[in-house]
Amino acid sequence: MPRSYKELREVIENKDRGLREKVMSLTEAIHLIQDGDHVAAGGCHYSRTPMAAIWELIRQKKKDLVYSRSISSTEGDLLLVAEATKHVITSWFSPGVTWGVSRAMRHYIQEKLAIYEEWSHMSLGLRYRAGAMGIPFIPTRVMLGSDLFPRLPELKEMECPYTGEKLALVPALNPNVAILHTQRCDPYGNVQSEGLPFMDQDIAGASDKVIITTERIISNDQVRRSPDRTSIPFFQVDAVVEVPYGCLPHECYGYYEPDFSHMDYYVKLMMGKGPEGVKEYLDQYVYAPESWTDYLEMLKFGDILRATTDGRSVYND
Amino acid sequence: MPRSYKELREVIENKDRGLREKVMSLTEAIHLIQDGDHVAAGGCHYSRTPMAAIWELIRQKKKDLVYSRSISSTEGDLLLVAEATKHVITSWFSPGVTWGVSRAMRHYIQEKLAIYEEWSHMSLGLRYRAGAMGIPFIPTRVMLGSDLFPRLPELKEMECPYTGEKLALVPALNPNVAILHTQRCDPYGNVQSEGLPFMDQDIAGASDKVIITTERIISNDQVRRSPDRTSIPFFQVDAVVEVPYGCLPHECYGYYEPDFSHMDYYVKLMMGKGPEGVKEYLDQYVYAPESWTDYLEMLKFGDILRATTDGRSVYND
Amino acid sequence: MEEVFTMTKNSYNTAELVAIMSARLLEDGKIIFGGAGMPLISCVLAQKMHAPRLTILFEGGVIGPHIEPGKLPPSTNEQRAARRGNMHLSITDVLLLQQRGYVDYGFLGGAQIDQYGNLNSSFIGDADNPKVRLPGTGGANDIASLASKILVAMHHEKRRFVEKVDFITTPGYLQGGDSREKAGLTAGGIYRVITHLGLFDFHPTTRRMRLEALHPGAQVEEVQENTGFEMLIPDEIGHTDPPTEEELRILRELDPDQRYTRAKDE
Amino acid sequence: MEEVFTMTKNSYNTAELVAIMSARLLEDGKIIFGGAGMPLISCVLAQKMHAPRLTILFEGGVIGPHIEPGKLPPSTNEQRAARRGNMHLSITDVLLLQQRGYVDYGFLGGAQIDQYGNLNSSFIGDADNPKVRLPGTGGANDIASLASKILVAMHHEKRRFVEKVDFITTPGYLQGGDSREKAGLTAGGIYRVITHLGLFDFHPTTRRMRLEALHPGAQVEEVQENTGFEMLIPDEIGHTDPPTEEELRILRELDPDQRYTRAKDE
Repeated sequence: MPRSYKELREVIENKDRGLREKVMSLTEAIHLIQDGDHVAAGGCHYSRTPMAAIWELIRQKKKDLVYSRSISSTEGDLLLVAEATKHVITSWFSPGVTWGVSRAMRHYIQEKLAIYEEWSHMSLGLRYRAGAMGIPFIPTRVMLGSDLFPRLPELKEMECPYTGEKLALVPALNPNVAILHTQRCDPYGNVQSEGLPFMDQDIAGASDKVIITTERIISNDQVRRSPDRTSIPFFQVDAVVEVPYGCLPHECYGYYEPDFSHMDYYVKLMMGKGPEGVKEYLDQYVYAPESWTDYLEMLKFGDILRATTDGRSVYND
Repeated sequence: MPRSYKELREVIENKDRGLREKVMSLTEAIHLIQDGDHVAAGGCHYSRTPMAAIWELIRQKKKDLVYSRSISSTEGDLLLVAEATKHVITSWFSPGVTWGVSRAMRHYIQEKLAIYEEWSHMSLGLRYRAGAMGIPFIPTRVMLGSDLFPRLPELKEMECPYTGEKLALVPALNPNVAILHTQRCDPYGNVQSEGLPFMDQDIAGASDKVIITTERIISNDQVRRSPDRTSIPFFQVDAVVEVPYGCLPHECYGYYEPDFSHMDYYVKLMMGKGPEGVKEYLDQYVYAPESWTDYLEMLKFGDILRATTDGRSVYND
Repeated sequence: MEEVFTMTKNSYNTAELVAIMSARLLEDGKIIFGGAGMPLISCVLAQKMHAPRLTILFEGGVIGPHIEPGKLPPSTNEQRAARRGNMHLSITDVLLLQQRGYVDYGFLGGAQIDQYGNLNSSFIGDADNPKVRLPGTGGANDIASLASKILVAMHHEKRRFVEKVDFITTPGYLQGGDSREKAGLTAGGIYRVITHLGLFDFHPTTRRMRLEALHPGAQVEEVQENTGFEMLIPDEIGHTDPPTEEELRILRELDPDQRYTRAKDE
Repeated sequence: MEEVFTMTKNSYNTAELVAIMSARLLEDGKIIFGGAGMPLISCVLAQKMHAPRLTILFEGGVIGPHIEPGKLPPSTNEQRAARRGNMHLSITDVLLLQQRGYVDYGFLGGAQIDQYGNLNSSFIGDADNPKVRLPGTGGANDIASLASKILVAMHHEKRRFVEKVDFITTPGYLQGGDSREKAGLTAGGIYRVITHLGLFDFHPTTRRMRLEALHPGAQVEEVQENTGFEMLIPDEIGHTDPPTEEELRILRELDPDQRYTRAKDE
């Protein structure tokens, strides 16, 4: 059920929301997440995934998280197999259409080791939006009549007091921590994302705390030259971490496409060996490297270069 | 009461929403407005006011319009005195704080020649937003306890089915025609506004028809180079009219500040003589000139130049 | 399956057939909300044939992207799918455009479909103890609840065309009759099912699936054999024209590696 | 009024006094939602004195603009008020930030205030047959319903400080006691009234207006004479320190033409 307005407001009111620098290390930023927290990740599917934040979160052995995301891809496998979460809220869960249904996800859900709470894409988006707007619910016209409805006790039906028609009410979703990756952010936390916005703005507005990883930290002066490009205001943000290539092997609009070769490698391992394959992957790529840069060193420079060239090409036209 | 979902959808479904050029004259565009329509104007107060559209609408002697806007300034006086509308929906109505309370507005409202339906700024914004979202209402936490509430039969109170708390429900507002001014729009109607967005996006989404006046018509190629700058998609738009200085004497962000000298002239006339002063103004500046350009010719070039220099200065930093 | 196989061997495969037959249904000047793969290919084919002003929306948040032949995006939530669009907007907002009535066609697939056009992409078997946990609805439930007309493209197999889907992820006509409207889904509804055997619509009152037209070489018996429920067969059955050379040429330029138009039966 | 007039004549006027006393209430690191004129001047003054990290929001849709001394914007919905902000966002969205709890202070004025802090900016006289139709709420109702703490700056006159406002445009504590919370306004509330005579707060349970502190030279009797209801006068009354030279210097640099700090009593 949605948290009480009083409680939600108190959290926000007690934050230091003054204009102050929030640049810190990835390790420090992820310390803001507590075991048991509801963590929402920005981006969608294999785009603008806050992969570095998830990688660090797994390394810090966070437990019992509720994990929500508009669509979950390979990062969801990692979180399940690392046992960081046993409760995923999303609308679609697998690496990607061309790679088939995740064997890791299937194992954890079918064996009842974890819960996959399925909402439609839009109703999940509306839940974050209601959370960001400070209201307990938003009415909508989806989910009605489906078998998803009875599985979601928080989803309600109402008769519209204006039109008499049937509406579905989706409750606000207010995560404890949002982890979002962006292209550009200033030291105070003013985010200026490029390309597809996904659900990031609403997630930031809905969450108690917001951690931003960013390809580049830009100056506040630059932000103030185009304030109409700012997508998240500084006072919603608690941590700013500069992590170039912070989505790899996923993509970041205008900066790099996915490292498809590494994605293929991961999926082959995961589909071939199931959770055991993911464990191997975690050992090799998450736990072993000493830093995110060390992890990037393990990828092939040629693959990153191709991903970068293709990613930047959206600005070539 | 909000219009039925069926009716609202039918209007949209029956529009030609294909990618097609919609560039036309101001006269042709304003012909899309019917007597009795609910017309919503974009911008706010004396900013990005679709003044040329309102000017033409008065010249075409439209009658019995419902006129809604987030905050109404001098253009509201003109519409009342020209008898284009007898029903204004807004949250604040006067030329501007430094100019005092509109004598024209006071005359028409106090003498019961017109209705000023007063909603709070945010609740009006949420009404357009609900309209744009295709839902009959949005819950909110404003207007409660005020004397505005009992004067608005469409405003309802409900007990939240999740939290039990009292909420106000604001009903969707779906205007028949939106008139919006922007800095840049392509021939298909893709709008790329700069600076303060006001309520324009929601108004466009909520309205049956959308008329865009624009400082410049840019190419669709230019739009496609920065699709993340588009604020209104082409298929919501029915007419595109190039009208440089289309807000004067009001302002257009980054292009010109208000022509304060003309505003002072108007306000002095209106506050001095009341509605009669506004009639004089209408005769001289609205009915007499043969075109919008002829109207602009009546302003002082030096004033426009100063307004332009100051307006552009936001990009000087 | 012999005949189909032979037929496809000669000139086109079943995936190509479905793509072309779908494209033909899309009218010019309309707005379509679709996924990657088959829907995308059908749209771009329609744009290059009879519907140059057809606009594609993706749930990733893009309106009217330019799709480059040979560079089809493998997902709708990524930058290849966003290239040279008219607008980027949030996922929630692009989906809300449907709720407002801006979207004419939704184009979907699914693991199972039933006689009332309901789709399942969540569970094979019992939802509480599933044999297979499928990826889920994504935007499919939203699209099928809100877009004016839903197209479904599927390979025609008995295990996919079932009497009752294991789980209604995505509403068609629910239990038939006016049950969809009674559930609160007052807009839209399923419009056509396109398979490699034919086109199917729904009876106007019972809302049961009905054969509308057979593709070249397909037989009524073949449809019945490959359907797990009683397909309505009207007295008059249409016959679609075979794919033209131009359609096939354009299609193969779009997807030269056959990533999305590989035959399901090969 | 003799004393006040003399006092203001000597060093500062009543508008300057109110601006300075308001500025002193604003804590560093907080978020304030205000209008043009007095609120804006107080904020910028506070920023330049003790609260450099105070952030201003305007209902026009801007977060944290840089206000240039001598170029104060005459409205909050225009580009001068938006200059070098951290973010531009829609009116609805900037107001919703308050509903979410992001705004510490709302700073308002009004034509009338009553003993429970309710404000009227809609009608003088009966709402159905008003003597004066005022411009209306604008964002005031929203701000007073949602911001954590409301500041009201007004000139202290009997016709403005009334027993019961002609119309509650903007809720204070409504009918006092817990009536505000019972009406559904569970957040925020009116925090301080700042006039040229003193600072006023509200009794914690009855919610009636109460003298907190007198400005230099002002007397309790003067407050009572200029108030149209029974002002609560506690045993212990504070006294504010007079405006400092630095405060006055900064204030006058901000508004050199005294567009917003012209004395109300001159």
